Amino acid sequence: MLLIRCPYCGERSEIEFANGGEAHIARPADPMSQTDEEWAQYLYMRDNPKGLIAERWRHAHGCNRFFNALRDTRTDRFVMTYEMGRPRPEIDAATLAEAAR
Amino acid sequence: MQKFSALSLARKALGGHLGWTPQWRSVEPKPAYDIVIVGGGGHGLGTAYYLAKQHGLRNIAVIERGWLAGGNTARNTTIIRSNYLFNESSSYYEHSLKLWETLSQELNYNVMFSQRGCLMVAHTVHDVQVFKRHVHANRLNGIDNEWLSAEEAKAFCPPLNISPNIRYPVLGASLQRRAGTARHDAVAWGFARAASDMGVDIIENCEVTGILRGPGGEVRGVETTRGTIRAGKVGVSAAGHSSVVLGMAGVRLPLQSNPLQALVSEPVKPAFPTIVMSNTIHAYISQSDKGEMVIGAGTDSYVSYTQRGGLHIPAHTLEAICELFPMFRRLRMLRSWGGITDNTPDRSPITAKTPVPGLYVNCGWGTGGFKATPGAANLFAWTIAKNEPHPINAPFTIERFRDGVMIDEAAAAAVAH
Amino acid sequence: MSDTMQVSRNGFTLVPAADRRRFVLQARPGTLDAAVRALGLAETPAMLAAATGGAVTALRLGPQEFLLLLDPAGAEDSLSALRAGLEGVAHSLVEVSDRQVGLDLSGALVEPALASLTSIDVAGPAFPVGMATRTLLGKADGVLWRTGPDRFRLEIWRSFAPYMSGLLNEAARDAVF
Amino acid sequence: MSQAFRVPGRGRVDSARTVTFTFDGRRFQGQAGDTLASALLANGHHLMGRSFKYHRARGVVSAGSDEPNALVAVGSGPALQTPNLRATQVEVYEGLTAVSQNRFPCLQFDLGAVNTLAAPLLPAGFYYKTFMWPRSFWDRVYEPVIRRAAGLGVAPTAPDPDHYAFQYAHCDVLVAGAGPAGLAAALAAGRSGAQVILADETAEVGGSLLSDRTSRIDGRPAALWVADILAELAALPNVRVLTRCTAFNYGPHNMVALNQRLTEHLADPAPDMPRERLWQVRAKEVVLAAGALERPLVFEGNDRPGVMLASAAQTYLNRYGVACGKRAVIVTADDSAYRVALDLHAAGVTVAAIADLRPAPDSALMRAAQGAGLTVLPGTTIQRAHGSTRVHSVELARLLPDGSVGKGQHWRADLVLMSGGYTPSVHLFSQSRGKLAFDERLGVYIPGESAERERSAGACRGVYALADVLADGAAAGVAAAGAAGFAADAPSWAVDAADAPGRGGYAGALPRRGKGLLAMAFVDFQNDVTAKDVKLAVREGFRSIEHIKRYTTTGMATDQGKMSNVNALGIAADALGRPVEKVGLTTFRPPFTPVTFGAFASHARGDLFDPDRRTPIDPWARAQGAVFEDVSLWRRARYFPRGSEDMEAAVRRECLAVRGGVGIFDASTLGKIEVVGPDAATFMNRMYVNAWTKLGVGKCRYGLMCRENGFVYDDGVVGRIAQDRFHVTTTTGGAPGVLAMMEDYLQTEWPDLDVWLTSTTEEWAVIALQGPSARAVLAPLVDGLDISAEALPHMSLVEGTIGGVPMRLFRVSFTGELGFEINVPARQGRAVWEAIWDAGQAAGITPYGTETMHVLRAEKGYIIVGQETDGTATPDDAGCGWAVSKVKADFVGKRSLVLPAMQAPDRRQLVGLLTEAPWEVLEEGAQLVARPDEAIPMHVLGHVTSSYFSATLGRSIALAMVSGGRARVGETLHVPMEGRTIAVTVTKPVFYDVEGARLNV
Ligand SMILES: Cc1cc2nc3c(=O)[nH]c(=O)nc-3n(C[C@H](O)[C@H](O)[C@H](O)COP(=O)(O)OP(=O)(O)OC[C@H]3O[C@@H](n4cnc5c(N)ncnc54)[C@H](O)[C@@H]3O)c2cc1C
Ligand SMILES: NC(=O)c1ccc[n+]([C@@H]2O[C@H](COP(=O)([O-])OP(=O)(O)OC[C@H]3O[C@@H](n4cnc5c(N)ncnc54)[C@H](O)[C@@H]3O)[C@@H](O)[C@H]2O)c1
Ligand SMILES: Cc1cc2nc3c(=O)[nH]c(=O)nc-3n(C[C@H](O)[C@H](O)[C@H](O)COP(=O)(O)O)c2cc1C
Ligand SMILES: [Zn+2]
Repeated sequence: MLLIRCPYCGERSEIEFANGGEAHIARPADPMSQTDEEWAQYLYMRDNPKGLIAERWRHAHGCNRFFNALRDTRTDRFVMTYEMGRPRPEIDAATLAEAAR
Repeated sequence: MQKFSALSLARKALGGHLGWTPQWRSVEPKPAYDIVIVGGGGHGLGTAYYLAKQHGLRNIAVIERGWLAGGNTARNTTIIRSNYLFNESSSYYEHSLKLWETLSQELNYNVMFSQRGCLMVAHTVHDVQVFKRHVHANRLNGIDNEWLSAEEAKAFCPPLNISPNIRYPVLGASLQRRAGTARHDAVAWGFARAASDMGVDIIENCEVTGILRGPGGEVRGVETTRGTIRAGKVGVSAAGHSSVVLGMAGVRLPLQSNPLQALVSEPVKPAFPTIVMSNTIHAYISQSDKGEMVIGAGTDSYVSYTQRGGLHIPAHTLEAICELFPMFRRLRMLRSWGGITDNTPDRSPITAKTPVPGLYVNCGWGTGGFKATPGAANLFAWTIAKNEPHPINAPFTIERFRDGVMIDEAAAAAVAH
Repeated sequence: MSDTMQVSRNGFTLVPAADRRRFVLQARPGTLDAAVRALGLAETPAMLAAATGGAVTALRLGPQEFLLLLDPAGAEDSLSALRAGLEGVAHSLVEVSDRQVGLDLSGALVEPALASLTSIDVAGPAFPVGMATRTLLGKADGVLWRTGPDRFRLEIWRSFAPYMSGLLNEAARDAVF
Repeated sequence: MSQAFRVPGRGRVDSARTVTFTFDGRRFQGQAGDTLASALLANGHHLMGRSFKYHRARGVVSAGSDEPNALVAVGSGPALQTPNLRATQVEVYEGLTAVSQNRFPCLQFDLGAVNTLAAPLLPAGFYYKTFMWPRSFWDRVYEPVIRRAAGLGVAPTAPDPDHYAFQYAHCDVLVAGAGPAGLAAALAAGRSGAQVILADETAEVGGSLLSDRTSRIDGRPAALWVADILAELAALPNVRVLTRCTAFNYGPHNMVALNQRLTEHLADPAPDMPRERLWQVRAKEVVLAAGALERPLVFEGNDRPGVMLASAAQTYLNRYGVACGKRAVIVTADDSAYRVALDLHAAGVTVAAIADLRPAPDSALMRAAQGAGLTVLPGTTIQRAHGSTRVHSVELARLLPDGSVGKGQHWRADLVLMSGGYTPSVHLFSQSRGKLAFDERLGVYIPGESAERERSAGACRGVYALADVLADGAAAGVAAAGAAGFAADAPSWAVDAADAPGRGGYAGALPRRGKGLLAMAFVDFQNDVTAKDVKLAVREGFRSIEHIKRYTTTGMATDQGKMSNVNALGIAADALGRPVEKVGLTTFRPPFTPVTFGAFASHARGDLFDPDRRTPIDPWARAQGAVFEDVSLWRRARYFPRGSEDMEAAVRRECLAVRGGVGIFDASTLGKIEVVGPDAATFMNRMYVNAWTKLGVGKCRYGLMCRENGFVYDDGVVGRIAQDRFHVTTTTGGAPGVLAMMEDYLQTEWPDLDVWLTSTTEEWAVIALQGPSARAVLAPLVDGLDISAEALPHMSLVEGTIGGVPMRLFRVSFTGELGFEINVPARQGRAVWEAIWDAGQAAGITPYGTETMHVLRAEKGYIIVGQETDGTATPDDAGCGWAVSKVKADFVGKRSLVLPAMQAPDRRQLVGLLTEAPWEVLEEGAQLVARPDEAIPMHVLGHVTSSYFSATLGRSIALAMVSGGRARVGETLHVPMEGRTIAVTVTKPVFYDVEGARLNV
């Protein structure tokens, strides 16, 4: 069971959270102007990375807030979590290597 | 190919079984092939087999990053059934089920396909409505599926707890008698042996790291950890890694790779005659020929390529098992493991051409593609050989997500496995 | 039903808590500060902390969320003050007095009993008196607020109360061994 | 015979407390503190089990959890007899009953043993090669035979009456294993003040020290030192010591699961006592101190009862006071066996010979053995062991310099001890994703780089000498405490120990003379995998160790390869012509040893399996004899039978009562969300397909919600309480999902909106009062509120009081009749319900359940999300196109709704169906076709979503989703059933009061 650091409540076990899929996929400002192809990209197509993922979690059984996390999907090690709305942080190579370990 | 039979077994016994030879040739890659299949699971190996057997192609390689069939083929709960709701799915799965029925003979390899039936138990009025809809739809499609009362279900599977006093009493069940299980590894080995025998090259411990493209964007081959391999066509059958491999060609897929866990109990004498699935309370169980209870757990919620998940997931499944089969509470978990399942938004697979000429993909089987192994392989081979889908897999494209023609078994309250 | 719920075991007691009116107050953090002033509380409770003053207790369950527990006696006064203080400012105040029930858990075994239900660390150093948080207990949500060294207040939606007291009853039974 | 092999003065068992138990019906005596294995051995009884495939007679080989052979069923009766327990772990108590397994008719004489004769025909994987003809024989003949032969014990057949506890724990340092390394680590960390949990799978802490008669620590015998340390640990309030507690799962982020067995060793456990407890421990730091396992040797007949691990014999002697035989031959590749020889010798057991595989072994211990007059045969191997249910002799032979094996010599022995060296227990380390490293010096895998905040200490990382082990453990404890933020000093002890185990070792099959085509040398004892099987697998191209495992089943037995993996690896490496470190190990997976299902389920059983949610009115409904149905976690009253009514009769009566008078219905389970804030209407506009801006305060509207893919997700009536406040209702099952979806959009897409959501589902009890007499019943109760048609028209709401209780009164109808939904605070729900009930008596008020509600709404053609829709229906498909705002620029799902496929004319659309025969009620889920005579597979046009007998209309009605359905109104379609076909006419989906006249009264 993962240990996840909620930016508001601190570290809690995974069962208190709901995973919200990949992060930083903003809903288009004007969906109706999207082509079918663009809309499908937004709705369904995912990077599904083997490596560092930016993903959303909701502290569903805690403070109920969504937040983002960077995690390495090869190791399930978290690099960091951060509040919704913040841009995806740049991560230095050493930290990435540590997460991949 | 050395023929397998009781007689050959007896004959070889006289020589202390020294006379057997490798079941498949695990070889060094050649510089080029007509077709390269990426992924040596049941689907990939089967694809190579049908390409050779039905389409007369021989210059084929199957490239596997690890040991053959060590992916989800090695780790599934082996439930095979075809009683899906929508025509598109049920014809696909039924195509596969028919192939299962003669697979041992066709491959001269006993894959131990055991048609012991699959009971899907209903716990709510809604379940009953949904399962009956399946039963009727299947009947008109020529797929066996019948409705049993709770008592009939118990008669079919005596350990089932049909007490009305449990939290979610069993209200009845649908039963597909032709459903069953098979020896998962054997399927892959049998395909490997038969394909290899027809000249297919099986290359293990070789990871595809790139996809070579020509000037027109068309596929020219693959880069691997064992060098460049040229090929006119590349078929990807990499299950949990489909996004990774297709990503090498710049193709994004509607996939999420999640851990899916399973477990076995210690072996016991035959105590469980069939397969039972409960979607409402999440229990999937059958007993293997060796005697373990083979139990499917749920999906962990996040993307992961670790082949493991949290202990609370199998624990949750065991709660359900203990409720439905309270006499198994004292059985013990012997081993648990995880696989990486590639899940689409509509929980149906993709067996199709990709936007890249010469590149084909068979993926999105998620938590339920073992049953499709021969069928998917057969249709994927067709699609690659003819550069167009067979009518059965024609709906299973990537474009269906763009076009809004999903085949949403999950939403229709059908389930995985 | 829930109102008469009781567990009494060696080292563990569960009784319905004293009646409170309950409100969920949600607003941007600055507004929450204003609410605190209006309610006459000393300072805005930090995340996962409780602040009590007069008839009011505010549990800070989220960055934008308070659970207010009001003594029925002084409740109307506090509410008017609050409404006045937040007049014209965007916020949400919703009464949930009946949505949930309060249970008082106490006894020497209250920690191990709770540890059978929740994955968070309920031991004294990690969960000091005055801390409050929503968490998952078994399969139901609850708000856990430590009110004393051997005492917690548990707030849960009313239909989950029999389940919760059933679980705690078993947990307390097992905690002895 | 009573404990003839007990050695007086030896062991830690309580010689004063004799216990009687039965094995296979025979009575035996043992001492308190014995395991079943040690007690049987004390009685000279080695035969304890039969193997899986060949049903070979098997004795106990080990003294711990790695035992593959001595599996027994303990307890009696269909509920309690527990299969596959290891006799080496079962502690005896007065009255214990145990039986052997996998034999017929009895352990001594097992018919299944004929399989041994057929063994040449049954090599690894034989079943893949045969049993294919005739095809039908597989299901009917071959498979049943295979299944019956396989499987070990017998599963219980009656429900387990025991209960199981569960506990989360948090600590600074978790120490797994309480041998010298673990004790030292726990003490070091414990003294620092860190919260420490120390767990050991056996009954007592001490590990190998409990079997050690000779070592001295600080001048004290090892076992006394253990007692000292334990006493100190027990006195530390921050240290918890758990025995009979196995660390079995090392999960991500230092979550380690423990399984503690609480009652299994007790004759008479307290009735309240849980049988086991499952712990989920989140540790800041972990110390693994799980020790090392001795390896058996692979030679012909190595599975004969009486052949066992040298360390096991030592444990039986020193820990349990049992001599495992009278005359022993020892075969070893490691010095540790000499200590065993000396101990046995001192206890009066004849040690006939010690065959050492090494050409020139030399150690102080060996010389001590020689000094004691024991025969040491260097460069000697064992050819085979003879005997059937007990070994009686062995053949030892010289290993010649050229690698061949010389002539054999027979030695009489009733005990053959083998020591192939030690394998560090890296299971937990490996589960944690730590990387193993091959240690050239020891020839084994040891922990390499850690993946978690963890460190190994002692024998589990190849540190064997006791002084080093203690220092290693102490250092690990200091390091772990330090990493968790506690400063610690390493305790140190002076050690006087002559043992130097672990320097030798052997992996693989022993060399033998001749081909031995029929010889069976076992690698995996339980699964009957022989050295030849492993070689056959390699010959057949199974070159990966994972393939070898799966083809031969080696390592897949209940010991999970603890006994077999390294030898299998050695044989495979040999056959592959590769060094072992290039072959690798199979994956270590949880659990470390098997764990009871019930322990995972713990409290989640019976009523506590899932929360059983009941409304405030539920006690009233129960008292009335209502029949309930499960809807998500809720139980809802489905109907209220009177007398002997069945559902059909009750529902007819209830329906007529509502249409003709007034009915009362508990709608409390409806999800409710209060949407509040200045941007509430904006938010609602974006979430729902409907438009909300113009909805006046005090008005209601039916709201429909899609997912972004355009398919219907949920629906419900929404009331506007104030300009900035909406009272939203959802379906019963949809409530949590809708709230989560709303939060998702609000927090992640539109955080700028000033609006907040609060679940009020349980704040309000909801009483639906429906029927032409509803107003008459309600009006006198609402404290002067004007609820006339003019003041409170259909689809409006008002706040007021009912009998002094605050109320939100909605004038809405899901039945098609004049209707009200009375929302009152939950605590008052029952009282208000009863007040209405009383007031309605004169009007013949009738309680109705969900089934009647379904029929009434179907008569009106109202959909139920999840029944008419199934996640593939658009609002338009469901006949709700009218609800979709045409003017809004955007709402969730809008973009998807304009995809061509979403507009296709052949989409399935909601229609009504009428059968020819009015009494014929279609089956829900039945399919619709145009051409009934078509051959299978038929072209299906749709399916029946809802179907009832309508008492109001005096006939059956149905709703269906039909391809291009709205254009088919008037057409005849067909419902093919088993054996017959029912013709139906397609109609519009509204069957009753099409104009809605009854609503607007
Ligand atoms: C726990 C569990 C239970 C399941 N239960 C069932 C069930 O009961 N019934 C059912 O029908 N289905 C079930 N499934 C699903 C089923 O296992 C899969 O759908 C099916 O086995 C997929 O087969 P495959 O051949 O496509 O994939 P795999 O067997 O995973 O083969 C894909 C192969 O591609 C290889 N590969 C990946 N990337 C590369 C690369 N870059 N280069 C080279 N090779 C690569 C992988 O190593 C792998 O061997 C279950 C799955 C799991 C995990
Ligand atoms: N008999 C021999 O000749 C021999 C061989 C090797 C090592 N040794 C000796 O063993 C000692 C090594 O000490 P150590 O502490 O490393 O090992 P140990 O074997 O003394 O102790 C390991 C302990 O861990 C427990 N354990 C193992 N797996 C567990 C699990 N998953 N959960 C809970 N408990 C578990 C065992 O029950 C045991 O008590 C040294 O004194 C060394 O000399 C002796
Ligand atoms: C149907 C099925 C039955 C299995 N039975 C056993 C078994 O009896 N014993 C065992 O140790 N493992 C069994 N396994 C699990 C495998 O040992 C292994 O865990 C699984 O193939 C995943 O591989 P991995 O654990 O090496 O990653 C079984 C797996 C499957 C899919
Ligand atoms: Zn939080």
